Amino acid sequence: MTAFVEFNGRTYDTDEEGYLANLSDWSPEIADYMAKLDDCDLGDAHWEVINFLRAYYQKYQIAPAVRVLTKAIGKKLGKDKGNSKYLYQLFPYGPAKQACKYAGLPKPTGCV
Amino acid sequence: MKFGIVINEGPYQHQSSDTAYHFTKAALAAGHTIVRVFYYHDGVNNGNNLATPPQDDRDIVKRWSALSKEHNLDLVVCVAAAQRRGIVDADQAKRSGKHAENLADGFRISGLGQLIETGIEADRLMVFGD
Amino acid sequence: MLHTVNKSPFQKNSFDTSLRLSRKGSDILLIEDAVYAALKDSAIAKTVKQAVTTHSIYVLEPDLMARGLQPARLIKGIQIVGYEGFVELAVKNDKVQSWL
Amino acid sequence: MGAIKKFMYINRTAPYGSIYSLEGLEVALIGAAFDQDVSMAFVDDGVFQLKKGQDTSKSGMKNFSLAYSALGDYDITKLYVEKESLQARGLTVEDLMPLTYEDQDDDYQEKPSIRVVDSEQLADIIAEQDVLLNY
Repeated sequence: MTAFVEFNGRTYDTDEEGYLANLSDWSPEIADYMAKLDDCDLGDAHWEVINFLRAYYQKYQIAPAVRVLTKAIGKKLGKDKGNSKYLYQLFPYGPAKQACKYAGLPKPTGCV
Repeated sequence: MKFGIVINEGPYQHQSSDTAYHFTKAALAAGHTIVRVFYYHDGVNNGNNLATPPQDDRDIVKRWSALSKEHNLDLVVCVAAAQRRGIVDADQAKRSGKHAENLADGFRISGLGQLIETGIEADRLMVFGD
Repeated sequence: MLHTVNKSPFQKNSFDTSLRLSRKGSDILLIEDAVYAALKDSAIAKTVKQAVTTHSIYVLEPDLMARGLQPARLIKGIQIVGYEGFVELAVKNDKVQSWL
Repeated sequence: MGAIKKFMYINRTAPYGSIYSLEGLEVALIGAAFDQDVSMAFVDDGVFQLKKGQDTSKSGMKNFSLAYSALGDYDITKLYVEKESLQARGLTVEDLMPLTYEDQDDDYQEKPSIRVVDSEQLADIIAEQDVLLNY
């Protein structure tokens, strides 16, 4: 590993794009801190998505594709939130990449 | 007719890369088009230019590169499979902080979506593997 | 429809599965180690002889030669093709399934 | 991108012993984004992929069997399991994970994705496909 994040006196290995190398290092605090490094303040709306992603990953061992995410968010949190526009407003670098990073999920391999 | 070729095994370990190569050559000779050759699973090792087979054996990696040059073939290595197995182009090496790149001439790394697109575009999809 | 098989029938069940999951009248091409399925007098020759009556069975010549199998040793009715013939079979049939 | 094609992923390998089933599932999940007519077949040792109760905690591998339950979210709702392959391995459909999908055309009713078919039925389904990928 060639990169790391220093937080609360501890060093966390990451890859070049800032994804945690060890998923077990994740905590809400490190998520907040990683977001701050990207000039992003995580509010309740962000956390709804992050918590959803973590629960999805826990259950299925995969990060959902964006259209699966939007559909599922719409079903769980309401139709007004179940669209990619809403998700891109929260995560301007792309919900798959950015939200997965703060949620401590593996980096999407960018297969499509 | 448009063929898509999928290769799921690495060179030397299994004959499937050889069979795919001879099929591809025969299809080109018969005037057909090759939409793409897609390398998946251990097939991504067909794009490893660090391979150095002995002089009295065929050079499978070079053979694909040469065929690609001659016929302008699109040789695509799956990114997810390549990352697992350490097949890396210059861009990937930079982004993942690796010291080396080893993708052979004529190959490019791209997503699995290219496999699905090959299936959509080709009249026949030929799968070679183990 | 063209079915290709590349495993020796003495090692894996791919040839059996290709027969089970193909419609009668389909083409089956034996390549790589599957060419051993074409041998007469083998333990599975009865199955293959039966298959020749329901399917068109082909075998890839370069793979036969590489393995030292002479045409005289093959079950009657199995047709020998080269890579050109392989391509023609793939063109003639509208889809291809590889039983690996 | 033209007409919708029928894609079928034919799974004939058991999980864990090789990577084929895991990387095959990755293709299916990615392929779902292309809006083609997708189905999966589980034949020979491929039926073991759907065995319920897989636990990789002591083998150190990733338990990707959980991801099959997400296939419904990806609109992959036709999972054909060959009856003869199940029987040959001493399994019944009760040994398999209960995979379901929500039918959008039927008020999001939850319906089973697994369809047990015999060899002859599966041969007919295979013959109707356009693109066949094997794992």
